[in-house]
Parts: sequence; structure tokens; C-alpha cells
Amino acid sequence: MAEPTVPIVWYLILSVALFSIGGLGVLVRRNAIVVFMCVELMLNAANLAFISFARLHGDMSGHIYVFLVMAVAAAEVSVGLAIIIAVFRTRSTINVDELTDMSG
Amino acid sequence: MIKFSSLAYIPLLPLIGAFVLGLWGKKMERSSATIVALSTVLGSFAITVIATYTMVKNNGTPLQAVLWEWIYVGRYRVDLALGFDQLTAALMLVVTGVGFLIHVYSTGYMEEDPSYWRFFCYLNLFVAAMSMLVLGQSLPVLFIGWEGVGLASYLLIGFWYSDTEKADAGRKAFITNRIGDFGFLIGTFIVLGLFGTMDFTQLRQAVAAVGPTDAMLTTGIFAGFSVKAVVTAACIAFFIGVTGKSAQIPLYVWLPDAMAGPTPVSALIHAATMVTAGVYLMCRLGFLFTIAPDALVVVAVVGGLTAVFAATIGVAQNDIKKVLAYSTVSQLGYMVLAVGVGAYTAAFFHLITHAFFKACLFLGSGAIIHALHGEQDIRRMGGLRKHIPITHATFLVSTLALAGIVPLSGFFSKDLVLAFASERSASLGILGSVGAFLTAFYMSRLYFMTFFGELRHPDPHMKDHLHKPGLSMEIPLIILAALAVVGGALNLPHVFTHTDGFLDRFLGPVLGTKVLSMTATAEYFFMAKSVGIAVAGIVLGYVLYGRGVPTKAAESFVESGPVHGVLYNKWFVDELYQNTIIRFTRFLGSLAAMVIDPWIIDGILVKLSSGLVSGSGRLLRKPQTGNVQSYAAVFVLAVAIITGWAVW
Amino acid sequence: MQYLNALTAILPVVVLLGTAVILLMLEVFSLGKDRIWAANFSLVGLAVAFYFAMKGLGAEPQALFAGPGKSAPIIADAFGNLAAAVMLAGAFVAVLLSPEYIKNARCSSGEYYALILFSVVGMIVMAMAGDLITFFLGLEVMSIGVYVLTGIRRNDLRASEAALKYLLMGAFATGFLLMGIAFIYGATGTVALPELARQMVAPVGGAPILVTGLVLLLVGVAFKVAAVPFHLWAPDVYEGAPTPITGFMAVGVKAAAFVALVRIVAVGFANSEESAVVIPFISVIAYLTIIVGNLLAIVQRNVKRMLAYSSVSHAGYALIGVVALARGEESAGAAVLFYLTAYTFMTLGAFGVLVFLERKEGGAESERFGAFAGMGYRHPALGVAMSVFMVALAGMPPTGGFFGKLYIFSSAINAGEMGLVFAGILGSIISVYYYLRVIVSFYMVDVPDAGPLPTATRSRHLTAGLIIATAGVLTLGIFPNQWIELGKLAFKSLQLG
Amino acid sequence: MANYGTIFVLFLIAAMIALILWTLASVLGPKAPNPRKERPFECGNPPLGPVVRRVSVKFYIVALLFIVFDIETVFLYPWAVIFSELGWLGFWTMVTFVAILGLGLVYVWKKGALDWA
Repeated sequence: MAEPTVPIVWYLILSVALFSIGGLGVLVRRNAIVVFMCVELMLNAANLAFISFARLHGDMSGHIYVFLVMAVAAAEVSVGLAIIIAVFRTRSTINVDELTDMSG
Repeated sequence: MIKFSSLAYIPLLPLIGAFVLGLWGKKMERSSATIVALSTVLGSFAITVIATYTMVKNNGTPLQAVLWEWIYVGRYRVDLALGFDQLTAALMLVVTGVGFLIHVYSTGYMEEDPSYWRFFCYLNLFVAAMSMLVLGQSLPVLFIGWEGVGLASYLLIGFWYSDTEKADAGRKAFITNRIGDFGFLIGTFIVLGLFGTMDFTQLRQAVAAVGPTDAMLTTGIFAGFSVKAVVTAACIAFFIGVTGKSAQIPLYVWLPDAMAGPTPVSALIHAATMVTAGVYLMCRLGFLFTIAPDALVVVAVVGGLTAVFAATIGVAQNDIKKVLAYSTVSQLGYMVLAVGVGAYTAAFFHLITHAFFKACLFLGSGAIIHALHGEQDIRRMGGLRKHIPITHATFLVSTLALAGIVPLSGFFSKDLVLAFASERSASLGILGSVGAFLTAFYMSRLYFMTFFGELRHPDPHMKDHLHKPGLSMEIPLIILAALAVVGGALNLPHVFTHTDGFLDRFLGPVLGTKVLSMTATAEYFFMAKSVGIAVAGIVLGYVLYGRGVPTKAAESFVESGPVHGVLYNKWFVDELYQNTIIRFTRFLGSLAAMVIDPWIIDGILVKLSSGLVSGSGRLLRKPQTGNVQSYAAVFVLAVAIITGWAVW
Repeated sequence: MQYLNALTAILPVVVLLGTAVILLMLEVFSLGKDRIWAANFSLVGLAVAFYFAMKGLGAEPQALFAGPGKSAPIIADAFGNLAAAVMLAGAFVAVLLSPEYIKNARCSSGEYYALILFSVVGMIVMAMAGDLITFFLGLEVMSIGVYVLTGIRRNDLRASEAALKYLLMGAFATGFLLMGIAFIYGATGTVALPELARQMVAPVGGAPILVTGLVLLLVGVAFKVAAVPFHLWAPDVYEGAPTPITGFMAVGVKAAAFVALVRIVAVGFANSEESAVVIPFISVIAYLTIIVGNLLAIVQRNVKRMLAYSSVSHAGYALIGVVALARGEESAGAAVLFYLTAYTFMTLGAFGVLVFLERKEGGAESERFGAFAGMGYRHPALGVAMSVFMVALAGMPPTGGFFGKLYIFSSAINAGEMGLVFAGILGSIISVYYYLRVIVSFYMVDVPDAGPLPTATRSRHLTAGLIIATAGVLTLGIFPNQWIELGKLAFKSLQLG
Repeated sequence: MANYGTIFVLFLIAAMIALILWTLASVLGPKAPNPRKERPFECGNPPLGPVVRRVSVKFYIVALLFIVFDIETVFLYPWAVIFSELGWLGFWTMVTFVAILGLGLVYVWKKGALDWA
């Protein structure tokens, strides 16, 4: 097996960058589906971090954690899309700005 | 300690009564509701008497009933234990005894109220909570009662809830008492932190085991402070609780407003029992206060100032219940003063005699108000002496007792307090004497304006259809008046009998004994002075109000032109009085009533604190926009701040 | 059989899963038209699971499902079982509150109960999690169930809005939590709690990464317990969710997150200087939560929303216990457990009374303080029950709420956290104001000519739920000892494992 | 080389199964060609049309179900690799897992989520 040619820390930087992009997207995008996609991006950034650290420690467990996270994320996506559809049916919009019936 | 498990029934019986009345009272016959309410309290009284007898039989060994093992905190254990020692016995007899009399009285007073059952439900609840407070063997158990009496009082002040003003009064009582509770809890936790126990017996042992109190603590959470400093802090915290419950400066404001409740409530809760809970607490924790002399100074000063301050306000009031309310604040000031100078027994003695005569006064005022169909303004009273003779007689006796006329009970107790106060410090003695003078004066003013002269009620036929008090109202009055007369025998002064007073001996094991150091001659002289002051106040009252109306002499003199040679000097004195003492005290009184009370106390203390709370609440609502992205933004911001702070 | 043995150790989970799956099957094969059977069936499942959880208290701690040479993901010990018992009891009461609500809201679905059971499975997994990934899995199983439950009234505007807000914020917070776990894994090379404790004592490279990871992990938990400043979602979601579910969320989710936090702090952070870095941060959150939660509760006009903020503030009191625990005060573990138990009963009780009083079509209007005027006289037993819950929430004796606070505060005193105790008492004093306001509107406001109660309220389930909650609150207040002793015993089992 | 031989056999078997199935389908299946069926297969989407268009929500539901079940199968791979190390514990664990998934499929089916109409 060849030594990794790209240092681990670069993967980490990529992971943090993806995480930040996802976080920023949650803050600025208005479409609930896009916001939700940005959240998924954050989860995948965490996955990347797991893989990189697993590589760093030479520990296979990290890879399995990624599988688990993916499974969870898939379930979450299903529920999320279902809820977004429910919102769309009651309000004909999925713009998160317009969901402010309850406040204070 | 002797096990005496029946103790539990003292609070339990009234509690069952309250429960029964609360759930089924609405459907009950009025007579059966009466039976439930009265029999439970009478039962408590009977058990109290038996318990007292048992305890005395056993050479004063305290009785104890451990209901169950209740709390384990850390390594320490608090049982839900009720204790019955001499201090408890004395106060419990008052609570259940006077409580029963007031229940009897209420059957007459409240007979026309549609919510008769509800009134007795609350009243029974109060007796149960008060018994818990007095019987509690540890701070948490006492706190159950402490909160319980507060709740009952809150419910009873707002009993006629349709009236917003009365509901507001309930709220005011509530807020000021919360400030007090805060002090109580802080004190409890300081004690727990220092001694590791909240049980009175263990606490007493722990305090006794403390060596020199100036030494610095080296272990525990109070390391670096001396025991004295920590105990002082705890005592001050407890005292804040006391100022709330026992209506001392600056938290006294709720008590006069609490007169919005039915009069029997004022008699039972806001004169005889609940308001004395603070004094009881300080007596119970006397061993703690003793090693915190600095805290005692604060206690004494606040008590003395309250005694005088409230008395000046009492002079300027026209509502019969308000006068009595300020009088109560003032008398509570005496009790607190007595604790502050370390005379616990004297404080307790005054507590008991005060319970007799002030309950009698309140019930008397209730009879008067009842007779006049709800009229409370003394300017519209007068001449009632002839119409309600029994009420008049009992009111007179109690007034004299409160003023401190020998040989009525108030004389002995107040004189003892004053003597200890002036031994401690001359200025405290003077404060006490000024208060005593004012007390005699406003009480005689009240008495003369109510019972002398002619009835001044705007309804000219009122005289013919006065609501005469029935037997159920008169019998409690007579009993209480009799107690007000003989109550002094509980603790006759040493100089009379050449032995310690009964109460001194009885309470000695709990409160310790403190004797006057003055000589017999000095003591006689002091008594004479006290009586003289009281008589002076009454005489002044008689001169100015003896005809049942404020004398118009001064005004008529002024109206009839300049000096009239022969009368000049005489009226000069009168005018001097009128212009200086009376006007000044009136001025002080109205200043306090009009400015200090509503603006400073009400405004700053109550409104500001509640305003601060709700204002900041409104401000904090701002981020709660309903927009999920703004929530996420706050989230990210918080994470950034915390991570930054944690990492760098 | 190793596998059967493992399953025997986590019988509560097995029973719940089985019940839930059978429920779903019965639902789709449409056996029975009357939906009440679904409630009764899940009640039976919860009761059996509760029995096994209590039975598991006495068993030796067992490490389960460990791969060869790997640490165990599930630790079945007394602590996990006791926590499971608390959460099962909470779910039991929540299910009892549900049929009446479902009938009124016309959102009948058998999945409702199955989802509750699945969520409880997630909670129990959190309580028994031996490593951070299992904790994460449990958390997600629980959360996904609750997301759906929040929005189960699909056609209701407030409910679907609440569900979407909860989902977006929840997933967002999950991202942070997961990143935190990744960082911890990166810094120490492990996610197993006992191993973590060993690794953090040894000098580890990249301490900032570890600290960041710990902070992010705690942020994720703080979100779930709705601690300030991560609480903003809670009031909106609590208001929009079906009332029994609000109660279930307020107690179950919070209890599970706290129990897991206690395990993480006690086992994973034990005696570690690195983890001590985050204590001030927990303290600050505790301060903020108590103060902000109480202040915001005061200004509310809607009782359900007021209870939401109250539940925020209660997270603050429990956090005091966590701080004390992190400082090494062992009595705090049992104190937090006790607090959660008392909190479970009193909060569910309060929400139960709300279910009782909510009008069919009243929406937010029927939740205002004014809507309860004179209710105490129209329905005395209900009035007594509500008074008990409010007095307990305010922390007055002789209720479980008082002892919860007492234990928490005294453990904090032992840990030297006088400031937090001070804030806690101040918060309790403030809270008395708004809790008593409920009692006042029950009793002191004039009785409008009493018609029948708002809903046709002759549900035996609802009544039973309220009775259990009242009994729980009072029993904990009158016999607190037995429960705190169990809590101590359970906490000891943590150190054995 | 022996290892590669095994793989070659595997490859052959796979190819034969595909061939057999295809043959069976073309021989036994009913044939009713129409223009729609003749168009290139694109998972049900019309291959030609505007770039932005509405997609039926049914696609999402099926896609969601697919993702969930698909991701779960991911676990089978690592499990299969170390199956022998895990022993009976691993076996029964996976049986439970698959059983629950199977019941989930039954639920979805009976709920009608797989019916297109």
C-alpha cells in the first residue's frame, strides 16, 4: 500500500471548509430543501473528518462510524422531506422566512 | 427525647378538615361544615394540651415524633420529625387555642357569606400549616409550614377576589414574602454548607461544638472566612426572611394592605400567629444568633425603628383596621427588638400577650364593623359604648393592656422588653419609650373616637338597626379579654416574687435565661416610668379626643381673634401640642403613609423589582423571532464565542 | 447463547421494539377499528419493559455487543436501567394522555404510539451508551421519532411549522454534535467512554482539537435539553406540537440527554484536566438557562408556551447538578436522576391538565391564562392536581420538585458552587410568580356561569395519567429517600463498569 | 492463480444467470409494443423536454425508500467480510437487523407507498 501522498491535515481542512459552507448555507438560503441539503453537507463534512482521523490512527472503526452516520442521515432525510412536503401542502410555500406563526 | 407519635395529629386534623371542606364543602350543609372546621381545630388543641402535660410530667424532656425518614443530603439525614419542647408548647397553645376561638367567632362573622365553606377550608389549612411550622424539627419541615401559612394568607387576603384592590393586596403580600423566602433559603443553605445539618437538635450541638468563633475555617466551601462571619451572613439572611414574614422595615408594607381580608383572618393570621413566625424562627435559632453579635445589632436596630415608625403612622390613620395593623407592625418591632438585645424569653412573652390582646382588639373591631354594616372609618363612628357594651368592655381592657397599664398583661411584657433594651443601649430604650408613648396615644384616640360622643354615621337610622354581635362572637371576645388581663401572670417580674417568672423557668431550657442586671429600686423606677409614659399618652388622647371628636378648641380660639388673657396660657399649651407634637407626628405619619410607603417601598421595592423582571423578560424575547434561521444564527454565534473562549 | 444472553440484559429495549413492530403490523393489517387498542397495547408493552428495567437494577453491569478486541457499545447497568425506568414511566403517562387528544384533534394513527415506543428505544440506548457513536445513534433514533410526532397533525399550520423548525434546527445541531465526536475521536483515537477517560489523562496531541470537540459535543447536548442560548427552537416547537407530545418531548428527550450527559461526564471525563476546561462553559450555560428561562416564562400569555420556558429553566437546575458532578461531587449524579424523575411527573401532569382543558377548535386561544378562569371550582379534583403540579414545579415542599432542587443545590454546595446555588434559588423565587399565576387563574378569578367543561372529558386514560403524575409528585415529596438511595446505587454502578 | 480461477467461475455463473433470465423473458413474456415502450429507458422520466420541470412527488417517496433500504444494505458488506470472526453473535445480530428491515418493507408495502397510482 502506497503512503498517502496528500497529508491528513488537508483532508481536515477540506472537512472544516465543507462544514462551514454547509453552516453558512443554513443561515442564508431561504428554500427549506436547500437549507436541508446544507445540513446534510455538514454531516458529510463530519464523515470526512471521521475517515481522515481513522486513517490517521490506522483504526478501521472510523470507517464504520461513517456507515452509521450515513444510515442515520438517510433516515433523517426521509423524515425531513416528508415534513417539508407536509408544510408545502398546508402553506403552499417552503420559504423558511414565512414560517413565523409562533414567536415570542 | 420521648416518642409521642400523636403529635402528627396536630397538623393532620386541620389538614383533613381543609381537605374535606375543599372537596365536598360546596355540597355540605352549613352546619356540618362548621362541625368539620371546629372539631378538627379543637382536636388539635386537645392534643396540644395533652402533649404539654406529658412533656411537663417528664421533667420537660422534649417529645418527638419521627413520621418517616425523609431526606438524605450528602452524608446527613433529616427526618420528617415533629418536636415538642417548651417553646413549641407555648406557641402551639396560642395557635390552636386562639385559633379555635377565632374559628368560633368566624361562624358568626361569616354566616352570611356564600363561600362559607371555602373560608373555613382556607382557615383550617392555615392552622395545619402553622402547626407544621411550629412543630417542625428541622429547617425544611419548618419551611413547609412557612410556605403553607404564606399560601393560606395569600388565599385569605384575596378571599373576596371580585375586588381588584383586594387581589392586588394579595399580590403585594406575595411578592414581599418571596423576597423574604429568598433570605430564608439562602440562610438555610449557608447553615447546611457550614454545619452540614438542618436539624435543630444537631445544629445546636454543632454550634456548641464550635470553638473560638473568630478562627478562620480551613476546610469546606467557606475556607478563608471565620465561623462568626459565616454565621452572621446566615443570620442576616434569615432576618431578611423575618422582615418579610413578621412585617419589619423595609418589607412591612404588605401587612396593612392585608387588612383587605375578612377580619377574623386579620386577627388570627395578621396579628396573633403567622406574623409572629419570624420571631419564633429567631427564638428557635437563638443559639445561632447568639454567636453572631453583629447580626443581633442589625436585628435590634431594625426592630426599634419599626416600633416607632409604625406607631407614628398609626396616629394618622382613620380606618380602624389600619390603625390596628400599624399597631401590630409596631408591636412586632418590640418583639424583634427584644430578640436583638438577646432577650428571647421577653420577646416570646410579648408575643403571647400580644396574641391575646391584639386578637381581642381585631375581633372587637370586627364586631364593630359588623355592627355598622361594614363601616370601617372611625370618623363615622362614636358613641358605641352604649350599644355594644360587651364589645366595648373587652376593647377597653385590651386597649389598656396594649398601652401597658399595670397590671394588665401588656404592661409586664412590654416593660420587660423595654428594660432589656435600655440596658443594652440607652438609645434603644428611648426608641422603645417613644413608641410606647405613641402607642398609648393612638390607641386612646381610636378608643375615644369609636366609643365616645355620638354616632356620626351618615345614615341617621344606623343607630336603630345596628347589627348586634351574637353569642358566638361575644364569647371569644370575653375569653380573650380575660386572657389579656391575666396573661401577665405568666411571667411576673423577679422583683415582685423574688423568683424567676414562670415563663423564664419554662422556656429556660430552650432559650436560656437572661436576667436584668438593674437593682430592684431601679427596676421599680423603670416600671413607674413605663406606666407614666403610657398614662401620659392616654391622657393626651383623652384631652384631645375625650368627647369622641377631635377637639375644636384650638380652632375656635383662633377664630375668636387674638389672645384671651386668662385662657391664653392654657391654650398655648394646647396649641403647642397641636402645632408641635401632634402636627409633627401627624406630618411624619402622613409623610410615611403618603410618600415613603407608596413611592419608596412600593415604587422602588415592589414595582422596580417586578418591572425589572418583566422588562428584561421582554428584552430577552427579541431573539425569539420565530424565524428558524435567526435561531441558527444565534446558535452559531454562541458556538463561536464558547469555542473561542474554551480554546484560547 | 451469547446473543440471547445479551438480549436478556436489554429486555426493556427488546420488549419495546417488539411491541412497536407488532403495533405497526396490526395497524397495516387493520385489525380493529377502535384506535384505543393501540394505546392499550403500547401501555402493556411499556409496563412490561418497565418491569424488566426495574428488575435489571439488581443485575451486575454487563458490557454487550462488543466486537473482538473492541469496547462495548451498550452497557446494561443499574444506572441505565434506572434511567430507562424513569423514561418508561414518562412515556407511560404520555401515552395515557394521548387518546383523548387524538380524538379531539382527529389525527388518529396507530403509528403515533409506535413512534413513541421507537423514541423511547432511542432514549434507553442513549442511557446505556458505552461510546459516543452509540450515544449519537440513540439520540437520532429518539429525535427522528419525535420530529415525526411533532408534525403528526399534518394539516395543522402550527404543527407542521413546529415540525420543520425542530427538524432543521435538530439536524443542524446534530451536525455540530457529530463534528464534536469526530474531533474527540481525532484527538484521542477512541470514542469509547472508559478508554476516553484514560486517553484524556495521558498527554494528547492537539489539545485544541480535543477541547473544540468537547465543546461541540456539549453544544449538541445543550441543544437537546434546550439550554440557553441553544433553546430558541423550544418554545415554538413545544407550542406547535400535540400537547401530549410536548409533554413527552419536554420530559423524555431532556431526561435522556441528561442521563447520557451524566454518564459521559462521570465515565468519560473522569479526573481529566482536559475535560475540566469545559466546566466553566457548562456553568455559564446553567446560569443563562436559569435566568433567561425564568424571565421569559414570566412574560408569556399562553400557558403552553409558559410551560415551555419553564422546561427551559428546569434544564438549568439540572445543569447545576452536572457542573457539581464534573467537579467530582458524586452525590450530584443521584441528585440529577432524582430531579429528572420529579420533573417527569410534574411536567407531564401539567401538560395533562392542559390536554384536559384544551378546546377542540380553540387553538392558541384556549391556552391563554384567562381561559382557565374559575376552573378550580368547576372541576375541584383537576384544580387540586394542577395546584400540586404548579407547587412542585415552583419547588415548594412537600413535593418532589422541592427535593429535586434540594438535592441539586446541596450537591452544588458540596462542590463549592455557591454562585450557582444562589442563581438557582433566585430563579426558583422568580418562578413562583408565574406558576402561582396558573393557580390564581384557577381559583381566584371570578367564575363565569359555569357551563360544561370545554371538552367531553370522561377519558379514563387521561384521568389515570393525571392520577399517576400526582401520585408520583407527592410520593417523591413524602418518601424521597427510597428513590435517592436507588439513584446512588445506580450511580455507583457507573464506576464499576 | 487458483484464486483467480474462482473469480472466473463466479464471472461465468453471473453471465449465465443474466443470459438465462434474458432469454426466459424474451421467450415467455407477453409482447405488446407501443411507441412509449420503444423509447429509451430513463427511469420513467421522459428523456426529452424542458430542463426545469415539475417532478411528481411519487418519485421522492420511492427515492426515499430506496435510499433508506439501500444504505442499510451497506452494513451487510463489512459484516460479510468478517463474518467468520463474529461467530453466532454476529449472525443473529444481522438476522434481527434484516428481519426488522423486512417488517419495515411489509409496512411500507401495505401502507401503499409502493403503489404508483
